[in-house]
Order: sequence, then structure tokens, then C-alpha cells
Amino acid sequence: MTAVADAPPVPDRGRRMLESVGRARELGIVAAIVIVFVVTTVKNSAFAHGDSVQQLLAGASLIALLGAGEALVIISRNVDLSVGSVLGLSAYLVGTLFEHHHGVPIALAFVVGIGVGAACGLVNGILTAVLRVPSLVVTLAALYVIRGITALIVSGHQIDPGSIPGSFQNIGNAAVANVPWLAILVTVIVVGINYAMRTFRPARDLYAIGSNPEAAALAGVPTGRRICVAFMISGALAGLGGVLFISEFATVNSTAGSGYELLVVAAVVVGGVAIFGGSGTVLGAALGALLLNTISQALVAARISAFWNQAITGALLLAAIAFDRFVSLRVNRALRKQGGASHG
Amino acid sequence: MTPTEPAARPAAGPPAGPPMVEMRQVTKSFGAARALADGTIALSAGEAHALLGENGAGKSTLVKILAGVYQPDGGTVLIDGEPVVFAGPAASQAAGISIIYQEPTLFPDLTVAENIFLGRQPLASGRRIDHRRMYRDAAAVFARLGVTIDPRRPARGLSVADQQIVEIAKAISFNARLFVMDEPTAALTSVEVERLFEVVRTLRGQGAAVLFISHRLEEAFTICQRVTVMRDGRFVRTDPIEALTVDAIIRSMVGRDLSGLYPHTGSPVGEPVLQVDRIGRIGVFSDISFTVHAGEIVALAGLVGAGRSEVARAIFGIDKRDTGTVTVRGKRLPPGRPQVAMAAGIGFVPEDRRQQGLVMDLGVDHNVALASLHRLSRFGLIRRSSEGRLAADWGRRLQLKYDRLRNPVWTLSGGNQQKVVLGKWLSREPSLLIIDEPTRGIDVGTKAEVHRLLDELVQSGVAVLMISSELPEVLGMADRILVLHEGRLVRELSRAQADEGSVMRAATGQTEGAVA
Amino acid sequence: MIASTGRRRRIAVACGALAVSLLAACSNDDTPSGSTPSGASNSGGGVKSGLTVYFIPKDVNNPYEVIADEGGKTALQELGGKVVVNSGTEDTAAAQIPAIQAAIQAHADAIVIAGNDPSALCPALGQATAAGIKVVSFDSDVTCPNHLFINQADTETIGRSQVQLLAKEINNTGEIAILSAAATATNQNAWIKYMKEELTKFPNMKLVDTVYGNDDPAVSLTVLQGLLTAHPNLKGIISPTTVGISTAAQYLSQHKDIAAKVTLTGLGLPSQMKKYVLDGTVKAFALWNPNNLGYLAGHAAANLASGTFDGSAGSKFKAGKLGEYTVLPAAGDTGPSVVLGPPTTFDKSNVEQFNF
Amino acid sequence: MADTQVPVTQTEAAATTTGEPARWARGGLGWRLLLRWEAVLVVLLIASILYGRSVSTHFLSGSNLFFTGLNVGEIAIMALPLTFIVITGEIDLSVASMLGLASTLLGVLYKHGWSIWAAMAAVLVVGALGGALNGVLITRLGLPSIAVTIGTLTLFRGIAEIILKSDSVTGFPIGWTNIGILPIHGTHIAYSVGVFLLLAVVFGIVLHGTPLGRSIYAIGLQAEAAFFAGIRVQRIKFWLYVLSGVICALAGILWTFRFATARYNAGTGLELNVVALVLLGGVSIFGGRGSILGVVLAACVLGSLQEAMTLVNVAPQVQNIVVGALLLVSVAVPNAPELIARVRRRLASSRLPRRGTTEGVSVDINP
Repeated sequence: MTAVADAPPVPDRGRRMLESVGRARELGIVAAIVIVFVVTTVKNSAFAHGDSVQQLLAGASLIALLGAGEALVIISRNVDLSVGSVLGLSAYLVGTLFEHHHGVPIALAFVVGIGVGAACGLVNGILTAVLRVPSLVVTLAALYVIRGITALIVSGHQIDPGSIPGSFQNIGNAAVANVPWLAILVTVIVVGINYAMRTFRPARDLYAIGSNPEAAALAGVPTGRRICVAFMISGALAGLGGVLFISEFATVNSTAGSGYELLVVAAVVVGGVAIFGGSGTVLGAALGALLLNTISQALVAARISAFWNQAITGALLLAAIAFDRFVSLRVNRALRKQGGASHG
Repeated sequence: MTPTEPAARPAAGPPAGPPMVEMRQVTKSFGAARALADGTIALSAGEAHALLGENGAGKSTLVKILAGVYQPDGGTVLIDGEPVVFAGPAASQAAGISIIYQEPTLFPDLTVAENIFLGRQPLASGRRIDHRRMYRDAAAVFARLGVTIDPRRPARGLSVADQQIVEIAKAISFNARLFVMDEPTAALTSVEVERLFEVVRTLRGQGAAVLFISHRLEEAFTICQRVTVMRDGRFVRTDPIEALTVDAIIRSMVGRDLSGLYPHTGSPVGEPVLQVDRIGRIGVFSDISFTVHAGEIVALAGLVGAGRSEVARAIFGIDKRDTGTVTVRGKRLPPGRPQVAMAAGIGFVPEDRRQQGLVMDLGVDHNVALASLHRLSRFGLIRRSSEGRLAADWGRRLQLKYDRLRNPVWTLSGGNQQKVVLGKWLSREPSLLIIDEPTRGIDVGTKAEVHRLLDELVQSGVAVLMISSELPEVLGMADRILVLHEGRLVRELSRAQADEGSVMRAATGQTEGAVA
Repeated sequence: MIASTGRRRRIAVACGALAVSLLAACSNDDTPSGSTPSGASNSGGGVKSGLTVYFIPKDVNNPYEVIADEGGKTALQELGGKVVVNSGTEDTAAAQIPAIQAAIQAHADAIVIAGNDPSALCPALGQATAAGIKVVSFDSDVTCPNHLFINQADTETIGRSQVQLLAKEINNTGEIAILSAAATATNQNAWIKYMKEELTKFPNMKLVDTVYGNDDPAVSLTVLQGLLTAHPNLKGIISPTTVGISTAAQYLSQHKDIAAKVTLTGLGLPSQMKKYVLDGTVKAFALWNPNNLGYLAGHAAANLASGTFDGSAGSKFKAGKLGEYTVLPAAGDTGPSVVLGPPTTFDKSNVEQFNF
Repeated sequence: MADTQVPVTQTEAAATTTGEPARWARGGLGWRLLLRWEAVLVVLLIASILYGRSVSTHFLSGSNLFFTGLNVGEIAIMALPLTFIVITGEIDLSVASMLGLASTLLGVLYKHGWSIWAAMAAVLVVGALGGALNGVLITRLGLPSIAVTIGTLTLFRGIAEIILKSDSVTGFPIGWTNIGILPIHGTHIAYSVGVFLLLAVVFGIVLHGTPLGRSIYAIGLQAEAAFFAGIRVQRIKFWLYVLSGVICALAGILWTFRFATARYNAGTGLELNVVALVLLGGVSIFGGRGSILGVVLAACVLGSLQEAMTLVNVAPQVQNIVVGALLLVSVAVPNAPELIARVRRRLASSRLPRRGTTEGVSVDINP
């Protein structure tokens, strides 16, 4: 039970324990990344080389970016399976923009990409929050529809790299001091959202909704609007992902981003965001993406056949979920102890 | 926005001047049922005021009107002498009234402080949440309540007691002046109750009013200055606590002729059906032993949270028991296996009809059949005909009022829902029926029917183990009464020995000689 | 391993096909009468007009294939027939099956298909053959019997020439790797086989790894990066697939330091590679004209359907502007095939002259 | 004893009631709604048939019927166990990967000289094991099924990839591979469709006729009440996943023979089609509602629609859009009455008010 005023400061110990557990998720992932990194480096020193580190970061950036948005949605007890398709659509539209109008300002490209994404997200959000269609279904349908629309527009065309301005390509490729701009940009965004998720009331509402939807509604939280916004942000980030995609590859075909959805969800879950909402951090999700990417790259670097990639990812995913469950059970027990009263 | 101190007033008893909150002849009906016939009460700053009465006396309706959940049909509500009408909960909250429910609904994943300030978190520049200040404020509130809950810990895993404290803290942060506590101690251990009382005293000391609803009379004597008793939706009396005795209160609570209302008059007692031997569940109850014979009704009495339902569930196998044995007609039951218990002839009518008793979306027929699916099947197929017959048959025997058997049960009234649950189990012709709160939330008419039904059952040689929070029901129906107090069997009373006083005293732990 | 089982397969499908035709014969509503006469009659005569040829690319969004299909359309226009392009959205065998069935339903005269899987399409194609439809495969071959393979260029030449191309640039020494498309792509694997043979002639060149980018830019990039990490002193990369080489080129063009060490060549579309050739990232790469490939396939199909030649080794047919072609005898896994011609090598001098 | 994991303590019980409004709302219309949706499906089916007929005389006649069936067979088969699972309120996204793993194993074992029968038996066993893995993780460890099966989706496919790499196995016995080119003798029905119809009858009887079926509905509607009525909630769920594994393995076998080829990437991405099919069949993602008939009808609609569109050479991109739109409609349409029902529900419940009744936005992905 909670100590009466003059009782020994049980909570302090408990709190420290709790906070550490709170961070444990992120720390755990960081640790995992480090371990994978070190082990691989031992097998192949080149893995620690500047270039490959640069590749690690760049390679994880897109998924991390999408993961950040997905995290918001999942925290609110929903899911967004359409991110991959949205990325594809935005990427291609931006590509054609450059192809058809030479010398359009790069800023416009970002506006277009993000705008398209946000629009898709808004539709998802409305269908979910207003029409009350389960987000799993809504975004599954959106996955089909948006992909179909993209393919329809593309129909076998491929953006000519020549038409993508070099300055724009630098965003996706150049680096400062071995840190790719891509990674810097994504890191800034992730850290920013992570901060916002701790710091602003609407963001906290998302946690409340995911934690206990009815109580949230009772407490006067505008659940519908919040969820819509979450989907919009997820969409917008996917759209931004599209912009970065084309700036990196300078060319797009209709398959861009297909299959990302499960990859992103996997990263988010590995990153410690509870699949049923209420807890988890954007930072964790991003780290999850980095971990997955580090592993797949390590496999190649360690000259393990790429054929092992999937199996290992899958096993890791299961391990992560189980580990989460284990931790949360432990924490709950600890919290009960700290809270004291046995409740039958 | 720091919680500001309510205007400090002398923490006296009944004061001069208009009461802080007053209700006069407030009435409320639901369809035909009149839930509140005369809601009258006056609450003054700095007092803790007990509202006592049996279940169905109208307490919770009165509370919900105060909370703005219901709008009264008649009568007036006054605050500081001014008549008011609460459009909704928000209005009542704005007026400084806040309700602390038995099980608060918190956000398990948010910190305690955020649970208190959700949507109202103190802001720094740029609409940023000022976490330091939020935690400081929360800590300050707790300090004022004289408790230390870590504001930074998540609400997940808080004991019910602590959850209530958090709710109270939330209320204070809303500048509440009247704290309505609906059975707050029901699920608390004595230590926690003590701490809650500390909090109540503090609140009084700071000039707030506390409306304290409880079945535990002695608690009223411990912390309340005045007592208002209600019965059958009507105001009975308001007196300073000094002017009252337990018996006096119980009399005015029960205050009606019990005989006649309850048909059961005892019946020939047969073979032992259920033998419970020193069963226990760690932290919930321990060392419970008793026997139920064919043709008798045994009641488990005690306060909410004394462990009555938990014992029943452990017997049926919903919860695993840690120690002891349960035997039904000589057959040992393994712990945690409801299927075996059912096979052995136990039927279990659970406390929570909506969550546990019925599948609300299924039809009457499917719900009645749910526990008998296999005996309704031939060659592994459910025979629709016999299923329908079973439901129709029991519908008739229980005088069930339904439109179509296929209609989902949530379309039925509480009483009829309860009949469906009974039908589900009786259709299995159990040799022992465990029935938890047989008539909770049921209109008086159906109540009587259920009681008659139970009587018929025991007459036909079925053994019944009944749990009820309603003293009159316990006294009226039971052949023997086993009184639990904080997870222990403290007293066994025969129908002859039992009266309100003896049961209440045992249930509230004022034991004069526990059972051997 | 495919070879070993190949024989049995053929018998299998043959019987299956026979059974189908019997069934077809006894069920009145789907006898392939629509096409039989055109197949049987005017043997030796010119190409029939009004032929319908189904082009079934790997998927409807594959840029390379889209160009090839255009070529096919031109061919059939010349011959007074029409082309229907039909396939799935992702390049799997399962996605191509409905298209084949549609062709059968429409009593098409011929199918021109780029197989997503060498063997998995055979049951369906067997049905097509049984329904009297001539089957021509191009770009990526299938292992089924009774079909003609239009080879973009002699498989062996492609494989060997790319190694030679690279060898010239890295003067015959250093570690090299291959960035391929799907691990299951027949054409890729066939070429890689010959690359390995050719490499035996270059003792100082060592093939250290073969990675698969599934013709997806993102995947290709990831495996490429892994490759560079795993083999720090990699000298050269051969990417015999248009998506792979363009992705690699894009990456190198953005990382001059790496480009300085690593030489890239392979098979790519001039339109895609122009930029990188001009900025010096890539010195030279090879390809044939996919448009011509489709054009040739179209003519072959039309001629087969008209019975002007039977597709057996040694038989000849006229392919419009491309002139006359002779069917080569089966060799190894490849059945009777026609070769478009030697691949063109593109470099600064000529890359801008091509519009595909 | 897994059963005791059903939440029964106050706090957990509270947790289980999340998203309840939707469930309650659905309640009133349980059967009627279901019938109504199946009616919608019948209309859709007729419409797509008329459309098909109008565009091609061959539509759904003779060999075309055979082709149509061939293309939906395996998907439809995998949809059957998934229907059960979704009705209990869970989900299984690993179905297609199990198909791929089965195909791979069948190939490898056959290549290593196993008799085809032995190989198939082994594959089915592996299917059961894979399902059991899902089941244990979900019912014993209490992990969310969507997360678990996303994990096994990757894992199973990965294992298949390790086993067969880029190889493929061909040369299965003609008698078997002929199912890819020959209908059941004397009919125009593909073998996979035959198997599907057979299973559909069995599954239909089980779901709508037997205690097990009734229990499955009860679990999906209100697991706690089901448990209090003596239904072994966790155990049933576990065996459903095992069943799903076996059936998907069976689908894998059929797939392998149909293509006369075993490859690790067999059926990649089909899971979404299967889920779409189940939802299109009117099975509620929240559990508790749905019927085998609906799923069968949905399979027919999907099959004939796609066939018709392919016949007239509608771009496959457009076909995807149609499928997606259809999917949305299939859930949105039943939801419209739910909004009304939600109101009716509150009126009904106001007679007996209960704390915490609120229209919480039904925001669980919790299927």
C-alpha cells in the first residue's frame, strides 16, 4: 500500500525502478543494436567503417520515419497498413512533378508529397473515427486502393533520373561528417515528435485514448478528432517518406514502398510500442527500425546468406513481443507491490 | 492551475446559514419504477455526512442526480441556498461536486499526475506541458491529503484504495467542495479504510463536505457527524450521530415487516451436497469450511469485499483456490475447472449479469442453452427444436417476459435477464445452485418471483448457496447464515438466531465469539 | 536440377495437355475451333491477318516490358492483327495465370509471355497449347515443351560479354560481385552461369558474392550497400538487370569516393543510364533494343499461328524490318530459340542516340 | 490450465469491455444483419455474373468455370479456418507464409525421395506444429494475435526461404499435378474448389450446428460470460490455430500441385487477400458475427468478379481498387445500422442505467 506521510520512501525506489524500466525498452534496443554491431564488426572490420555506418543510418531512415507516424496511430489503439502505398503514391507524383515541370522549387516537391500523404491519412482517420470502421479494415482497403491508383497512374512508366535536380538528390544521398542528411532529417523529426508526444496535451490525449478509450471520452477528450490527426500525421510522414525515397533513388516505379506496411509495424512493435495502444515512444519505434536494418545489413556483412534474413527478423519480432509481455508483467507485479493492496 | 484551497470554514457540526448543498423532495422515476420518491438531504461545509439505506433505498439515484447524470423529475437542488439544475456531469463538477466511485476508471498507462490533470496539465510557454509543475502540484495535493503516492508512477497496478485517492486528488484539483463517496470502503482493507478516513478528516478540516455512503454502519460512527437514512426511495430521518445507535439506524433502515415478503419457511434438510474444507486463496480469503445440504438455503453474508463472491467463484472453479478441498456429493473437485464443477451438478449464477451471466448479444434461447449445449446435441449437432423447446419451456416456468426467443437478451429488463441466467442453470437440473446477488438491480415484483423460485428449488431438494448484500433477503431466505469478515468465516447463525443486529455486528467485525 | 526433372515434366504436361484436348473435344462449348483452321490451313502461305496475340509481361508496370510490348504492337499492326497486353500487378507466376486463361477464353492465336517462373506456368501454358494456341516466350524463358523462346541475345554471349566488359575496365584483376534481380529469375541465372564460366579465363578476377535486389530499388540498394561493406576491396559490380544497374549507378554517382574504387557495368536502359554515363559514373553497359525484342516476338508468334513455320530447329521466318530469322536447336535447358542479335554496348559515344 | 487466464478480476474485466459499445450495438441486429449482408452478397454475385455474361459468352461456362475456381481455390480454403479465428475475436496473418512453407517442405521431401503420401502427411503435421506455435504464444503467453502472427508470417516464410533458397522443385507425379489443368472428372470444378466446398460444408455444420460452433460465437461476443458458462475459451482458441495451420498446409499442397512447382515464395502476400475475403464475407473483425455461407458467397463474388474483369481485360490495377472498395463497403454497410443500433441500445439500457456506459469510439484494432 502507499505509505502514509511519515512512512519510509518506498516510492522513490519504486519510481527509479519504474523510470528505468520505462527507458529499458529504448536502452534494450540500443544494447541490441550495439551487440549486433560489435559482433558483426568482429567478423568483418569493414562493418565499423564510416561508409557502412552511414549506410546503416541511411538505410533505416525511411522505415524509421514511417515508424514514427505508425507509432502515433498504434498508440491510439489503431493501425495504419496503408503507409507503404502512400509512400509509393507520393514518390511517383513528386517524380512526375519534376519530370513535367523543370525547375520547380524543391520546397514545392515537399509540399506536394506531404500534402498527398496527409490527405490519404485524413481519409483513413475519418473512416475510422467517424464511420467507426475498424482501422485494420480501413487501412487494409486503403492499401489496395492507393496502390491500385498509383499503378494506374504509373502504368509502366519510370521516372527518368536525369529529370531529378541534383540539389534535390543530395538530400537523399549527401552526408556531413559521415552522417547522411537523410538520417539527420529523420532524426530531427523523430526527436521532435518524441518531444511533442511528451510535451503537448493533445499528444497525451492519444495515450489516454489508447490506454482507455471510454474513460478518455468520459474525460472529455475529443477522441475522434485526435485519432484523425494521428492518421493524418502518419499519412503526412509516409508522404514525406515518398519525397525522400525519390530524392534517394532518383527514380520510381509503381512498386515503390510495397510491403513496407508490415516492416513498419514490425519495427514499431520491436521498438516497444504496445500493439493495443497506450504506451510506447516514437523514439523506440525509430530505434526498432534501426535495429531491424542493422541486422539485415549485418547478415550481408557477416557473409551470412541473405536467405536467413526473414527467418531471423521473424524470430526477433516474436522474441521482442514476448520480452515486452514479460517485462510488462514484471512491472505490473512490481507496481502492485509498490501499490501494496492485494486486490482479489 | 494549482488546486486552490476551498474557503476555510470552522469544521463544526451542523452549522448556521444555508447548507452548502441541499436537496428537497427530489423525485426520479424510470418508466414505471419510481427510484426516488423523496430525496431530501442537506450537507454543510466541514461535515462528513453518512447516507445509509438498503440496496434500492434510492441512495445511488440520489447520488447520480447530484452528479448531474440524471435530471430529477421533481423537487429542488440548492447550492448555497440557490436552486440549480445540472444539465450534465460537467455542470455538477463546475458547481464543485465530485463523485468518487467504488472502482475509479483511470488510464493505466499514464502517470498518476497525468491521470489527475489530463487535459488540464499546467502549461509553460508555448503551450508546453510543465511536467515539473504538474508533478509538484500533484505531490502538493497528496501532501494536503496526507498521503504519499508517487505522482510519476503509472496508474497501472494501483490498489483500488490508491485509485480512489487519485480520484479524490483529481476532485480537489477541480476545486471540489462536496465529495460524494459511493461505497468507497467496499473493496478496501481495514488499513486502507483507516487511511481513507484520514483523508476524509483532512478534507473536512479544509472546509469541504463529504457525503459518505456505506453499508458499514460503524464507519458512519467513526467519521460522520450526521446521518441521513433512506428507505424505499424515501427520506426517513437525519440526525446527529450522537443521537443514534446501531440498532436505531438498522431499525429505520429495515423498518418493515419481513415475514410474508419472503416465502421461504425452511424445508426438510437432506444429504450434504457441498462440503467445503478449509479452502483459501492467498490474499483474498482463507480457511473457509462449511457444508450445504440438500433442501436448504445457506447464505454467505458479509460486507462487499469481505470475500463472499470470491469464495463462491473458487468453489465453482472460476478462480483457482490455493488450499483446501471442495466436495460435491462425495466427488472431489479439482481447482479451477468450472466444467468439472458443472458436471458434478453445480450451477453458478454470477454477480455481474451483464459481463459474466449472459452473452448480451445472443438470443434468449442461445443463452439458456449455453451451459447445456452438449446435452442438447445428438451426433454432435445441436438440435434446434429441443433448444427452442428448452428455452420456451423455462421461459414459461420462470414467467419470462420476452418478445421473441431469438431477440438478444439486452433487450430484456434486468429482472427478465436474471431469469434467463437462472433458466440457463436450472435447465441443467443442478443439485447445488450458487447464486450471487440473486436480486441485485431487480424491481420488487420480480424480486418476489425469484425468491419464490428459490423456495421451490429447495423444496424440490436442491441445495442453494446464496450471496446477498441485502440483509432482509438474507434473513428472509436463508436457513443458515455464514458471515464473512475480511476473508474469514467469523460466525454461523441459524435462521432462529439471526437478526439484523447479529448479522451486522458479525459482518462489521464486532465479533462476540466466532464459530468453532 | 531443373534439367534432371525436365524430361518427366514434359511428359507430364504432354499427357495433361492431351487429356485436356480430349475433354475439350467431348465438351461442346469450348472447342478451340476459333483458331484451329488458322493454324492448320495456309501452311507455307503468308501470315494470316486478324490474328490476336496476347502479350503477358512479368507485370503490367515493368518499364522494360512496356517497351517490349510496344514493339509487339508495331509488329502485329504491320501484320494486320492485334495485341492484347494482360498480366498482374506483381511479378509472380500466380498473377500471370489469369492472363493465360483469358487468352484461352478469347481463343487467342498466340501467347507471348515473359515468365515469372520457369516451371510454375507450364500447367497453364500446357492448357493453352492444348487449346491450339501457339506459345512464344521472350525475355525470361519457361521450361515448358512446345514453345519457342525469343532470346534477347544469345544467353552465352550476354553472360560472357559482360565479364569481358568489366575485365577490360578493371584490367583483369580484383574482387567482383553480381547484383541480380530475383533469385528465381531464369534469364538472370542463365547469364550468371556463363559469367562464372567466363571468369575461369580471368585467374585474377574473383567473384566474391551474388546478391539479389528483386528488381526493387530499395532492396537493390540495401543489398548493394551490404555488398560494399562485406567486401571493402571490391573492384567491380555486374548488374545484369535494368533496375539493379540504375540503382547502383545512382548510388555511386552520389558517392564519388566509392565510385572511384568500384566499376559498374551490366544491362541497363540507355534512357535510365544516360545521366550516369555522361557524368562518368558508368563507363559502359550493354543491352539490346527491347522494342525490337517485342517486335521479333510478335512476328514469331504471328508466323507460328499462321503456320508459316513450325518453330522447329532450322525453320525460318521473316520478321519485318529485322529480316529473316532461323530457329536454333535446343541446347541445355533452353528449347528451340531465336536470338535477336548481339547486345549493343553503350558508352559516352552512343548512349544519347537511343530513346528506350 | 489455460482457461483460468480469462480475465475475471474487476480491473481486467473492465479492460475486456473496451470497444464494447460496438459489440452491444451489433447485438440487436445479430442475425438480421448477418442475413442482410448475405443478401447484399447474393445481389453482388448476381450482378457480377450478369456483368460477366454480358461481356463474354464463355463466362462461368465450361473451362472458364474451371479457371475461375482454380484462381480462388486455395485462398478460399484458407479463409475457412480464419473465419473461425476471426469470429473468436482473434486473427491469423501467417496463413500465406504457412502455405509457402508447406509448398517448400513438400518439394524438398519429395526431392529427397519421400513417397508423395509420406511427404504430404509430414507437411500437414508441420502445419499443425506451426499453428500450435501461434496458439501457444497467443493463448498461453497471452500475446496479441495480430503481433504474433505478423511475427510468424515473417518466420515461416523465412524458414521456407532457408530450406529451398532460390531453387524450385518440379516433377511431381502427373496424377497430382494434373489438378492444375484438369477439373474433377466429368465436371468443370477444379479440385481445389472441390476441396473447398467439402470443407465449407464441414466448417459450416461445425460453426452453425455444433456446441463448438456456438462456443466460438460466445467467445467472440463475450469471452468472460462464455467462460462462466463452462466454455474452455483458451483451449478452443488454441485448437483453432492448429486447425488453421493444417488447413493452410493443405492449401500449400494444392498450390504446389497446381503449379507443379515448389518454391519458397509460393503465395507471398496472399494473407491480405484471405483476410479481405473473410471480411467481405461479413465476418466482423471484432468477433462474434459471421457465417460460412457469407464467406462462400464472398469467394464466389470475388472469383466471378475478377474473372469477368480479366476477361474484358480490365487493368489489374483497377481490379485491386475494386477489391479494396468492396472491402470497405462490406464493413461500412453493416456499420450504418450499427450507428442506429447504438442509439437504440442506449435507450434500451437507460431503463437500467449502468455506470460507464458511453459511446467510446470503437478504436481497437483488437480484432
